[in-house]
Amino acid sequence: MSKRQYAFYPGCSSQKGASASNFVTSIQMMCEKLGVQLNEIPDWNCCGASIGYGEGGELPRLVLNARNLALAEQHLPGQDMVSGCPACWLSTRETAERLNKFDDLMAEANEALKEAGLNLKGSVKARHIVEVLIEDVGFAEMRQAVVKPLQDLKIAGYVGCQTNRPFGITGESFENPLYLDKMIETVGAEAVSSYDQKVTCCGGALAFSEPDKSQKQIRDIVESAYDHGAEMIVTPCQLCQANVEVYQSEINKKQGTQFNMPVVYYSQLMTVAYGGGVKQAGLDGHIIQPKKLQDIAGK
Amino acid sequence: MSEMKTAAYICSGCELGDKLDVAQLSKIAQKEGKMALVREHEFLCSEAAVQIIRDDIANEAVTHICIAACSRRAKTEAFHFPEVAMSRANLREGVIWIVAEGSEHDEVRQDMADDYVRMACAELKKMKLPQGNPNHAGNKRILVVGGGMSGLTAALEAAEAGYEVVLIEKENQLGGWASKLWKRVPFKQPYAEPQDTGAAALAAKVTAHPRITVHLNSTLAETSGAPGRFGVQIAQESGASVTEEVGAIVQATGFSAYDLNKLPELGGGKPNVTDQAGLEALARAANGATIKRADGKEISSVVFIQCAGQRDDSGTHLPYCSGHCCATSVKQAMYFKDANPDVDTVVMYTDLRMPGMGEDFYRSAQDKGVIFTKGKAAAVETSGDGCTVKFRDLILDEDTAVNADLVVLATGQVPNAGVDLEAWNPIVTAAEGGSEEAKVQRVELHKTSVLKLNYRQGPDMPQLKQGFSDSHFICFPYETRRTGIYAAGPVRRPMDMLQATEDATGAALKAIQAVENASLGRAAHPRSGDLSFPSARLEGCTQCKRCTVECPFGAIDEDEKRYPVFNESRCRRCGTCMGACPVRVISFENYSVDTVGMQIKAVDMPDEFSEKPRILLLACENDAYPALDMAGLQHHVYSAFVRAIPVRCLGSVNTIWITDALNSGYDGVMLMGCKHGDNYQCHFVKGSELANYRMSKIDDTFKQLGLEPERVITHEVAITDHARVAQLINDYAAKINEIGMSPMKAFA
Amino acid sequence: MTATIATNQTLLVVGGGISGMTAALEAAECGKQVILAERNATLGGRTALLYRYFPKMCHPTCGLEINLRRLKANRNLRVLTQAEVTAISGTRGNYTVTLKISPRYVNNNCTACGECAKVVETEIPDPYQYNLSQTHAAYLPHAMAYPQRYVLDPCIIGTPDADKAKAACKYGAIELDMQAETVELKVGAVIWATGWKPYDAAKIQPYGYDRFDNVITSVEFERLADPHGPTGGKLLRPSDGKEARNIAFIQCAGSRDENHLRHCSRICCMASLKQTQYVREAYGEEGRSTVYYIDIRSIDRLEDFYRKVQQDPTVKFIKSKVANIKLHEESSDLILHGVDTEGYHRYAEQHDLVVLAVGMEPESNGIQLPADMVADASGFLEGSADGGQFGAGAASSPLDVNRAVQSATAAALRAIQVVHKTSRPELVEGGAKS
Amino acid sequence: MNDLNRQAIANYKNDFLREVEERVEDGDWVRMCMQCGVCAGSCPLGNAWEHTPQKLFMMIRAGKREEVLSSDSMWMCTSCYNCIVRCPRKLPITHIMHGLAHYAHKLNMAPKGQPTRDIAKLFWDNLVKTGRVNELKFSLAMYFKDGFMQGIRNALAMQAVGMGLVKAKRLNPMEILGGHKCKDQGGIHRMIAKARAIEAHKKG
Repeated sequence: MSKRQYAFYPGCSSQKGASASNFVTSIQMMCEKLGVQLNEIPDWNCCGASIGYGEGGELPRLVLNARNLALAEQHLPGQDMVSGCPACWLSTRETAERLNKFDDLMAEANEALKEAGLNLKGSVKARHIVEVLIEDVGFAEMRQAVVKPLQDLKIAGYVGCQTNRPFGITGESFENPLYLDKMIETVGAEAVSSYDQKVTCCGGALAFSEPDKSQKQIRDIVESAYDHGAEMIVTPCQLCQANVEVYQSEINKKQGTQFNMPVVYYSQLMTVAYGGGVKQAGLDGHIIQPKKLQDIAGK
Repeated sequence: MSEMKTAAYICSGCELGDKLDVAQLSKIAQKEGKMALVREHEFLCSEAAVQIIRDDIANEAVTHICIAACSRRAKTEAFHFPEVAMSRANLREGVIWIVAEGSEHDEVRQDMADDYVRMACAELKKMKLPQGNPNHAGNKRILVVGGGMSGLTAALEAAEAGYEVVLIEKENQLGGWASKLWKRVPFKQPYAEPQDTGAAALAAKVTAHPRITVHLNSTLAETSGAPGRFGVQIAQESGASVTEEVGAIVQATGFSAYDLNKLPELGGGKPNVTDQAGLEALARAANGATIKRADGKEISSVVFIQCAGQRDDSGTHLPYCSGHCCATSVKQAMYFKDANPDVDTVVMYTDLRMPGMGEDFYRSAQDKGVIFTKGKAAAVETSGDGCTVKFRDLILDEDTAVNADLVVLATGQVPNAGVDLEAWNPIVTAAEGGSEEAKVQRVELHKTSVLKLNYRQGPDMPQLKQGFSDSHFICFPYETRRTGIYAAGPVRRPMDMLQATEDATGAALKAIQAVENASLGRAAHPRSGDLSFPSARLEGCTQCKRCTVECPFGAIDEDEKRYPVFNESRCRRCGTCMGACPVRVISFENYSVDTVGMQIKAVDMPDEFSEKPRILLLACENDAYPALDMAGLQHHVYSAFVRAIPVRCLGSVNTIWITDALNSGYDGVMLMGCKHGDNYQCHFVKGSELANYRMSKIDDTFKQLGLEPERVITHEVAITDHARVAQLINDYAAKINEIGMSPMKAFA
Repeated sequence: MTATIATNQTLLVVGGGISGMTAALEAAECGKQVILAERNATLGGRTALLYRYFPKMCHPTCGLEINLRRLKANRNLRVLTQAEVTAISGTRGNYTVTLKISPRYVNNNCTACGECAKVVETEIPDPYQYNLSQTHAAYLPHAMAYPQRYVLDPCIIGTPDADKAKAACKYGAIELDMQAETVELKVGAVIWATGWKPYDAAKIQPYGYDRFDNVITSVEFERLADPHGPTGGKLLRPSDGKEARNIAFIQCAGSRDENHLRHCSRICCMASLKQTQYVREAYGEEGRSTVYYIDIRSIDRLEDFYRKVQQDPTVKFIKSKVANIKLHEESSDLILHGVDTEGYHRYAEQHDLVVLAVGMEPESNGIQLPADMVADASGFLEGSADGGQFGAGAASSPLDVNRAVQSATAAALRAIQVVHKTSRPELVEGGAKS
Repeated sequence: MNDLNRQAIANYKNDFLREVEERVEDGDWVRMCMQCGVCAGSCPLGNAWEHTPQKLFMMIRAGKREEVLSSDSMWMCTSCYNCIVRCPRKLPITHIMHGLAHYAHKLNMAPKGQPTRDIAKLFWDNLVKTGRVNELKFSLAMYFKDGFMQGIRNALAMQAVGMGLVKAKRLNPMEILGGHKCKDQGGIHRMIAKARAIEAHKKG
């Protein structure tokens, strides 16, 4: 069957050797199995992320994203623009919607884009890979592709903020989204349904600037996962993944906890369930080793 | 009416036949009840059985029927025989459903049923079929007092329904407050912009209407009569006097603004401090352009202070909220913003009160740039060319100040309700006692009356609280204590213009209803449609005036000889007069000292050794009796020694019933009525309170009889007290058991 | 049968709650012919499911009793229950209305003796207890039900239960083959008194009504407080049946919120103030009520009641829209997070029960209305464009009982005007002096 | 005080609300707040806020320019968007916070050495340079933002993390020699410059 085509916007953290490089690795096979083809947008640039506002301000931030949209429009016409990183998705979608809503903003953006030899019509739809999986592929197909059900694996589905707010996945609640748990169950694992930190903020970009405040957030997120008997945390968000995994050692050091809770991407679960090995699933890219998952992948 | 022929119909359905000896009931109806015709049926509410009854009425000339079956509240569609007098013995809810199961109770159960049949027969023989009030009158014109928004609306709505209307207005033009506004708050979607008041258009419609007669510069000089036949004298400024006859009255006399000068702390009286009415005047003068102060300065900043002299718990100012002021200030702030967006407009509030779609109007104001500050104003001082408002910012939690060219105080509505009868009555009593000072006061006070009613109980409507003549009832906002007279608009309760027009429309309907009822001699709410009415044997009257003083509706006047003059269409048929009368000359055709007295006497009284005490229960038919019914429906067991009689209101209970009961050997008497006091539930306002008072006064009766005071007990009962009424009865039965059987039995 | 009594002089009132009953009675007591059509099996509407009214703390069934007596005494009024309007054609003064009447499976013979309920075993969630408890599938809606006749729930039709019920009835009142019937009426004017429904609290996600047992709605709390409710009047919380003593009342649950209802529902503040007094009634000084609010809207003389509650030491007021509710897993208590905006105090308050003061949504949202019906942004009914149909009571605006009754009385007059004019041409605007 | 600030004060006298409406991203929403406080309670770092969003809005209405712009509250925004989805008036609160922070930064009224402010600047400069973020340089810059010695300390403190990431191939030491970049950096620079110019012209 012909594959579903998308204009792919990886985002900075997904680049080779960057903090979420193992995420991009992990989606290759998943997409392969699900007949999803991601065509990287040529010469894409950073979205400005959720902290770009400080120095960047409004229009510069918008045009950064407008440029990516324009490139997609130009080089991959007719394809939805898909991102794996919530921050990228959010900035792009916000930009697309605001430019399409306010003509003056669109005009100004294009005036700036002209400097980079580009022009935006505003035809591109900015989407998140999870949307593609749920809306275009569907849970049935996701389940079909499973060859290695992740039995007796208890996982806390941690959705975080930006995959969930302000846009979120259509039909899901901002306070208690269920799709991630559903995806966990789709690959044969058990979701901790009572996990109460599902949408708690990990501190986001303030993990750098306000370490103590963010680490308090992270502590709640990990602690509750332990309390509810989770063996690992799964998330759709690069920044959440990094923050929650990376800072556990810090928290242990400062607060004498013994956190060692693996944090993986849904895509890694799926790749393993679809028969992928440790490398294919990017499971070699962790600071806290998701042993159990690695073992299954090893088998 | 042809002479009485009685018939009793006894049902054996709903297990009545299994639990009771129906044959015995028939025998009692025949032998003791003296029923000319007695029939039994196993399904008395069935069409077949009802047909039998109809045939008896048609062929056997039956004029009085006794239905011995279920409660008078049940199966009313089946047992509907308007052409005959009817009594009902409540054997189901009142006997078999509440007497304990088991054969050991068969005897008391049967006793109870027997008595209820005896009572129903006894009552029946004293009943007459109400014929309707003979001196009812049919004038169907509506008088509307007040030509403001409420009055105009009431007049037009009544006229549009086909009724003639007389409208009087004290000023020289129609429109009232509304005509002094620049614009009004929107009534309909979209709730975004101030609207034209519509007062002029409405006034024009009223003036031009073929069925409306308008009297300007006019006030009421005297109002006499009753629904269907009110005589009103209208005094005109010119000195001329017009007399009109009308059938009902709508009092839409509106409100006055609370006096600014009573608010010096908020700058009341200072230049550049005004109230909402003052601002409307400035806005009208500006006519859409930038609003100028009285001194001609263009206003560039204005502060609206909400709840000025309102919601006051210090007792100095108005304790209530006038409801409209938030939306009014918001509207007025829009005046400024619409004319010039650069004008600073601050609305200072503690709770912003814009219910319903008012939220949209609030949003619209914010969108126009009106600033809302949650704060409490402490003082308004003159500073330079304007004012400084010192206030506590409740959000920023600090004492601060803001300057403004103009300060608008949102003051409250003070009702134009006329004379407060609470103040009036003592003065009248004193005056009648001969006090010259009181006589002067009475004259002065009477000048402030609005309706100038020549009623025995005073010239205006009783006020509920805080000077407003509102109804006390949540379910019945148009309940009035002066039948045929309805308050509408801000005189009844603080309200905005939309609600006032709605209220006025409703009041117009009630006025129409009043004239229609009056023309048929029927009672008004809550005994709507009741054709019975009180009549008095004046030859027996001692002119004690209790009936004229105690009537909750001021229905009874006094003639020059101090005899009561009944105004039937003012009467609500509650029977309070009947209960009040020490010589028992007042009665209704179907409800009288005898209809109840005979029931009391009809009970078969066991002797003092029988261990079968008898408790008389007089229960208010509005709440207590339904509660007893529902106790039955839910099979709450209570003592079979009780004999319950529904009364129209405890106010109708004549103490003779109590003394008769005790004399004839009852061991105790229970009264169950509605709550009285501030939050009274009595549907006739004062009935239960009066009953309570009267009962407290019968101690000497006990002394005479040498009885314990516990032999009579009064309870406040709510309609929801299903389980409680059963409990109260059982507790009392136990109590009686404790104090022992009545010594009176021996003499009974 | 009903069809024959209706002419274009007849008024149709849709909805048998307090507004509908009032509109119908007021018109009938003016001598008009009225048909009152109620969708449920009994009249009384939502007020019959309230424990007490503010500010008098009196019982709604007290007024219901009076209205029922007025209704029984008035022959101008015909009541149709389980009747829904499915279509209206024609214009002002001359409408043809189609009503669908669902089968009750119980006819006029019913004496309300209750034998059928004794034998029917099937239980259904009791709609007259907001489904907080079960009732037999043969039931009398409530003690004040009118008509005072039992109802068979359709779910038992065709089951042995139905046959048992039929066998138990000595009066041939049960007709299992009763079918839905369609009735066509000619009427001159229509009053829509279709009332309101509580906003779906589950949609207010931060409060977790769909996730936490001990988060309930204000209408459910009325049933808890009512001695005739599922808990016999005890304030027992759903999760474990424990007495709730420290109760939070959250105002504007759905109201004044563009994510939910854009309007203010007017009654909720007073309802919560009233309900704090249920807590006092239950525990005296031992109870604890906390009201989380934006603005307290105790309008006009209702201010007295607010003042009284403010002076009650068991009641606390916090000016704050609660941000979210978290479950305290050990205790099943709830922790309310937010900020008291008067001076900025951050709180995380623990309560053993949370009552959401849910907003009023027009019941007519979701039922089929005549094409030319005019409604506001929230769906409250203004009336039909041709001026022959009117909204009344809570169907027309979020109103408390008192104002709803005024509105219904006003609507009755407007409807009367319509039929008068169709019968008496001289009454049409500009008509000659009569 | 920088020129922009001086000029703003001159333009708006003490009508701070209007200044915010015209110059701050989504500032025209501020007047629509109804002071319910749901935003305040929804903020994950709430207890770190000296002034909650709803309170900031009130302060803006009250003309407290200095206090608002020099506050570090809005710098506490983690962009979790809780406030936006819960606001009953649908105010884009997150954006307004970003807007206020940016405006304060631009007027150089934001607190000196406010960590998020500094990092935001580093981050932006880093990304505009090549069009893409260079995480290593960004992290190093972060550590050394408070001076060399502090930088060493920070670096050492975070060494474990750093090495972990390196081991996990999620932090590439080679990035120091250039690393990822966009091809059309010139275009991007011109584009950003233009955008800034337009914004400056529009919002002072």
